[in-house]
Amino acid sequence: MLSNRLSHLWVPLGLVLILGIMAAVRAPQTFTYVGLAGALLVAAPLILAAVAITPIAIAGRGGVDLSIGPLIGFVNVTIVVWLSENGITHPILVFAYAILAACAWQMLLAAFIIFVRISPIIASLAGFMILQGVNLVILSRPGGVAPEWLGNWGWGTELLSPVLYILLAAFAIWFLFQRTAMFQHIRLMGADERTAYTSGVDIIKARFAAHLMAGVFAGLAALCLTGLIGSGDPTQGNTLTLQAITALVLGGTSLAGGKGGITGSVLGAVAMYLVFVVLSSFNFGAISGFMTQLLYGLMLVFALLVALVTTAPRTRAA
Amino acid sequence: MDQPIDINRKEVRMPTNKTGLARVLRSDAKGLLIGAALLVALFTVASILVDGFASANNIRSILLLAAFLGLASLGQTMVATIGGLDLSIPFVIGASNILLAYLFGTSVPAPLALLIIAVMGAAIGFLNGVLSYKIQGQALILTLGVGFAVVGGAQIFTTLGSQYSGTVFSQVPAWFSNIASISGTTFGLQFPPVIAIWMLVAFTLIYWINRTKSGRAIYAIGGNRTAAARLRISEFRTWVSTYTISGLTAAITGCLLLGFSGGGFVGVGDPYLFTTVAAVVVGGTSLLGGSGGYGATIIGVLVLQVLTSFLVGMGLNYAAQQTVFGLLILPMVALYARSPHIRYQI
Amino acid sequence: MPAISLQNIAKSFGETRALAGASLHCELGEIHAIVGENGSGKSTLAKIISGVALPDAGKVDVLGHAPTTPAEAIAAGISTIYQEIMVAEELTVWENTFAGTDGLWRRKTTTAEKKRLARETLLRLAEVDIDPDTPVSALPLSVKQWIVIARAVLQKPKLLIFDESSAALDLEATNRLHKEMLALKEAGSCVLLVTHRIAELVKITDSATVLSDGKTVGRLEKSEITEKNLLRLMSADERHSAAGKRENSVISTAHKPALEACNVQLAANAWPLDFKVHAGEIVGIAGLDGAGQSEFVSILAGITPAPAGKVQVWGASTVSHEITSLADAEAAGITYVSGDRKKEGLFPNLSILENFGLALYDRMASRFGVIDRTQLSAAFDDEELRLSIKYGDRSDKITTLSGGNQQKVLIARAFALSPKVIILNDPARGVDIGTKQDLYTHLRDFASNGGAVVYLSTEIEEFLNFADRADVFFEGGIFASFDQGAITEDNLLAAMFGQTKPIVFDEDTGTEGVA
Amino acid sequence: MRKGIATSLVVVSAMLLGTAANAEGLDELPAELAAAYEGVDEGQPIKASAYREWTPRSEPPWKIGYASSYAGNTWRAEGLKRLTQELFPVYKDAGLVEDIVVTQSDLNDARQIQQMRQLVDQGVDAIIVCCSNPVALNKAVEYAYSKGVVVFSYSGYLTSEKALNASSNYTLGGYEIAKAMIEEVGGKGNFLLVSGIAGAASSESFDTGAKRALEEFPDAKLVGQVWGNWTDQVAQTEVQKFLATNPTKIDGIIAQGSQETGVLKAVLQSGRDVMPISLAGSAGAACYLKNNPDWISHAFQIWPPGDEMELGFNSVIRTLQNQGPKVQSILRGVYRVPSEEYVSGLSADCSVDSTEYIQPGIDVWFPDDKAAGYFLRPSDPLEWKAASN
Repeated sequence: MLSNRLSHLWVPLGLVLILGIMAAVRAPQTFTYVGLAGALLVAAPLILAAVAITPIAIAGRGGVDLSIGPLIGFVNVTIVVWLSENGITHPILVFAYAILAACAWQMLLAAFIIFVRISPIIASLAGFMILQGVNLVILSRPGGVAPEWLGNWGWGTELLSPVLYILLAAFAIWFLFQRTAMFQHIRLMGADERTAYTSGVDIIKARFAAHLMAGVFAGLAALCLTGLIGSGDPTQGNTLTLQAITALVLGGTSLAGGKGGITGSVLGAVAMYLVFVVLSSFNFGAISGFMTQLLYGLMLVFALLVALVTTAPRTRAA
Repeated sequence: MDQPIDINRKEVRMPTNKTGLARVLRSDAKGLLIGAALLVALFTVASILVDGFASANNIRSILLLAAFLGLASLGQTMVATIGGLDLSIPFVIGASNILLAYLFGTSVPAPLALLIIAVMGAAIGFLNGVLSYKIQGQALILTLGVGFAVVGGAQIFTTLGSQYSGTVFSQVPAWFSNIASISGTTFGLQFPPVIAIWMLVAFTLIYWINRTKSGRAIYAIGGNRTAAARLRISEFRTWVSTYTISGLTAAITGCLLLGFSGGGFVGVGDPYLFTTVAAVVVGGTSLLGGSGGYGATIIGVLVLQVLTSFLVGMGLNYAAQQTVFGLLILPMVALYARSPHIRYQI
Repeated sequence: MPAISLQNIAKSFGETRALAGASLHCELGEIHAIVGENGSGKSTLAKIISGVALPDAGKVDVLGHAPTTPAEAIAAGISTIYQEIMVAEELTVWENTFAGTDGLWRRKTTTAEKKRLARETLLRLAEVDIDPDTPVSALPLSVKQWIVIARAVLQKPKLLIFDESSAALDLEATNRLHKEMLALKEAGSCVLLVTHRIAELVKITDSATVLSDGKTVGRLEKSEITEKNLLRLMSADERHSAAGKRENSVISTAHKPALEACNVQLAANAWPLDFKVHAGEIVGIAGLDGAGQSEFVSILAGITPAPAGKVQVWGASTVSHEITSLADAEAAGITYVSGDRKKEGLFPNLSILENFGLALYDRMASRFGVIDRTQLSAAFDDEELRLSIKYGDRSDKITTLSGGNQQKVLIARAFALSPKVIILNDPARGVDIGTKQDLYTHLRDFASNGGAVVYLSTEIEEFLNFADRADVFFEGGIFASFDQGAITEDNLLAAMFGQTKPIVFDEDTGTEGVA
Repeated sequence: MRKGIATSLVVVSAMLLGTAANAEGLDELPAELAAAYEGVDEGQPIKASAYREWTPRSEPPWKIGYASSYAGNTWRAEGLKRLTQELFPVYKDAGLVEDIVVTQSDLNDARQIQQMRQLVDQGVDAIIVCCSNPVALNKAVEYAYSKGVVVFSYSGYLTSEKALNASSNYTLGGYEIAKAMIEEVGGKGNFLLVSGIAGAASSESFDTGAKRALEEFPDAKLVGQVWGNWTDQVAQTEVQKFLATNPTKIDGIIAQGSQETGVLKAVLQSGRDVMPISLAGSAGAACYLKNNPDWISHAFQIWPPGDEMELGFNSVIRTLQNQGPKVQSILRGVYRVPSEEYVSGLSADCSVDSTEYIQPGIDVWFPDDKAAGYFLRPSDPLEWKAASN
């Protein structure tokens, strides 16, 4: 029965394996020490963004956080404009700021969803638009300089880098979180909110907790993004929204709630990274950007349909 | 219920203790009313604060841009009414925009080219509908995936034939440009035909939605799928046909935008990704399905367009506009799309 | 100390007044029942005790608390088994069994312990051995019901509320459930039983509160709990006599049946069913939840095709038409009305008129599909007169109506189709007496004018003096068929539990349980 | 908000210019070339290049990567076309270039970084990047440098010490174009600025220059700024929106290149009298000028996409040949043309919808004798022999 709980991982795992093999053939450098270090560096923001929206998706109500990208962008530009430019560059302060800022936003979003009772997708759509604008107001164009220690993450030549430690820390946090009763509450709430409510789960706290976790990971994602680009960029975060959702869906986490975990999201994000590696290894010339779009779209549709086929019998049983 | 009901009374009416206004505020027309009030207020304020805001030229320009957004939001409204979302709209707009420009550059006669694009749009919408039918909760992602694939495919197609990628240039027929450009004239009158086309489409659609069986089926499906099935209203057919309409109107919008700009550009659809959703929501169609309508969306479109114009006039840039849009969505949704407290769902 | 003390509770949901002056009192160490017919407010009362609903007025004291959320109630020692089976289908048996038992962050018991306990408890209660890692969606309804019961029982509650929760259980299981209740009572807890199944509670309860139309109309102590007393208080006898104008019934059995099922099987290996209803006949259908009657009615109405066998109608000649789809059913003049209005009847987003009219659009639309509103309005006027629907304006949303009036609109919709056969699936669910009486009258009129009625009900009292025949389902087949004279509560109940003679609850197991 | 940018600019430039005040590299340039560096964007690095003594990691034929950020508009397509269809065959025949690998990142920095690193790992010898945020790619540039790969920025600059840049001096271009426009309409009036992509280095450089010119004319007022993304359709829509909502008279439009046709169409559609619009290479607007010779007296060459690509490519090859670029940024001045000369190459039946570019040609834009001045050991790249090293 363990296989049942992990069945949603077959699709992303298969994708990662196939793409991994293709990457190994087409771009073998990917799997060298430096190649992996670079891969880790580049993929980390997306991986963490995908991880961040996972607890919110598990918490149900079709909860997909569209604001995640601009949120990461917000933390990125504020680190550069508010902290770095004012000489606040101590790692502890920057880390604390990134995580607290992201958590604060998520709390605000959760409060809207819980108390105003509007659907998460609309709340986060409004959030997307608001933050997208706010980011451009804070920093109208890419620029600024990240704290030096953070900018140095961008070298990406050492596997044992802060980015790796952040990812490991994220996994550790998730692992510990998964062992708490709260995680169980969130799962229950996502699978059937009424059951959770009537069996005494504090669904308000559970939803806040899911968003809080999202905030922690979003903060870490923003740090990794800032490390990667070494500067502030008001628009780079925005693209992460759709990518993170894609990774989430590829990872088999259902937007219907109650199911899934970060393993799937991580695999989904890795699969997406590998797609770009494989595609970049071909010389499509002028159409390479379009090939990416095409395949990216087909992959999404395919993953959804495969998930549909593999879970269909269970749905019928219900 | 305290008094036993006199079953012999032929007609038992509840006392009408509610005023007309209170009744309207409880009904679906609430969103329409609030939206219209907002529109009037915005327009008044903008006319006072921005010189020339109420000029014929500006109003014409607002209506022109509203016509594009209005047509792009048509499908989104339909789809939202049955509880779905179509994020492929901006991509279909972009793809049809460059493909039409491409076809204009070939020997294909212009009307046939338009027909080809319209059929293609409808086919993409149909595909969206069929593929997402079984995974309605994921329609958002699925349509996004289809959209990416479509726009990627269209760009590859147009690139292979030429050196230019993403932008396609060709001579747009003058009559076609006239339809959608600001200097266009309709039967000699100083406004572009696309505004009239939009109004005509809107009128037809609203009539169709309100007065025909297939139009009402959309609301039946949006309100209660099982109950609709009992009345032999096919969920599959309704779901797929609304997505088909959405694809079709997106393609038409893409074509008209070509008339507007005179050159194919795949990015023309980009601003419509979330703006169509915003227009639908601000108008008062709940994304949960079953309520609202295109009339509401028209109000929503006009509110957004007047607001954009106003913000531009006030010197606010795109970024600030987005923020204002976002801030506008929240109270509008809070007004009419709140879900009941969980204790009432048990 | 009193376990529950409620005084003058009032509660409205929008236009519907569910409770108006309900009071209830019961002690620890007793089994108390809330009795009342459907729509009398007993479930709402249970929800107020369990913290789901908040009263508009009145005084609540449950174990010294006035819970405002289920969580508060549970913390105070109140466990509730809701009418609807509250499980998360995607999650496993153990996760569902232990839903909400842990602290906010800290687990009170290890997962291994939970799995062991879940398995053990379900083995004891349901007498089935289930892998605790099985997802609930894969289990039959009765096991899901036991999981919910196990969840409540494992909390060791001081007050346990059962809201109509034995419906999915068979007789043996019901007896086991009673044993469980008695054990709780012995342990000094209070058990609150919400039910309309009179025979079931006569034996087991110590006292009962009777509700009618949202008001407490009486309280019975153990010795007073008899069927007669209960029915008197629930004003049931008047109701049934009001409906029982059977003398003008004309059943033309000489002709072909209006609707016929031959060798229909509900599942691959189920008993083949034969069923007939004639013009002028009202056939009642009963059975415990899950006995197959709902599925059978769905097949009759053409909603789901029969897995085997066939459903047919006879035309003017001797040619039969098979019913395999809703389209067939409609062509043959068969309409269907569900009591589960929310799920399969109402369009909450649409107006009263439109809820009525949606079924008629096919007939009232021009070639281009444009609806003839004048014709529709006229049809509504007709049915409105017939059913005395109470409303503000026909363009108001249907949700502004009370449950009873909503149901009337749906019934009007069925009548407006001028059917030959009406199939009703528990249509009186949650409607007031007045509406029920109207409904019986109209159905009787309909039958008198040559219509045929198939009437599924979860309240067997509804058939008394009303149905011409009652077919009782048990385990996927028609177990017994009673003619008008033989339709008694005892007979039907016995058949529902698969017994051929009237049954007594807890005949053997109950006493053992106490010992 | 403006203040925020200003502060960030000061910080960036202070850091970057710390040692660049009297650039060693610049002093080595012939005076004629050094003039092109006048008023250069403060952010643009003009120190001595890191490639003065440098040999690539492999012998010719080389593999060149082109990490483009986007492909969806005409000038990028024009640049790509020059690279792959015109330059590549010539250099391939010369035995200098083996392959050109193109990637695109859809304006996603992370993807562009990944693609650059992958190009390095796949063994290219040089990478040309297009038009990004000036800071984001720096670490990837240094990664490339550490592997013996040179990164050249085409159209815009990167601030990394290890990056080379080759383009026009856009700040100077912006200044001259704006100045000429203001003078064209009499030194005063209301002006609209049509920029490129917010945040892209070249776009910001241009605006800096243009605003500097505006400051010199107290009666010239900047009434608005829109971003046309160097794409006619975008520029058209944005200008249309602006004109529709700003009834004030606009006396002139200062536009960055590759979008003036869109700007012109917007003005035509608005029904206003066509005011002078900066022209910088788009054949569509030039055609309008041909048909309306009184419209504007001049045009500029600031941005010929193909020639600029060739300038970059030429410099890449020279660098790979260890000719030793003297400075980090190879900048050339912009170039004003009288309108008759500008439109002389257009046929009489030209179209305003044309998407062609009027380009001066590499012989004018980056002739060998000029190019030689930027290198320590110049020689004609096509004549160069590996053995000579």
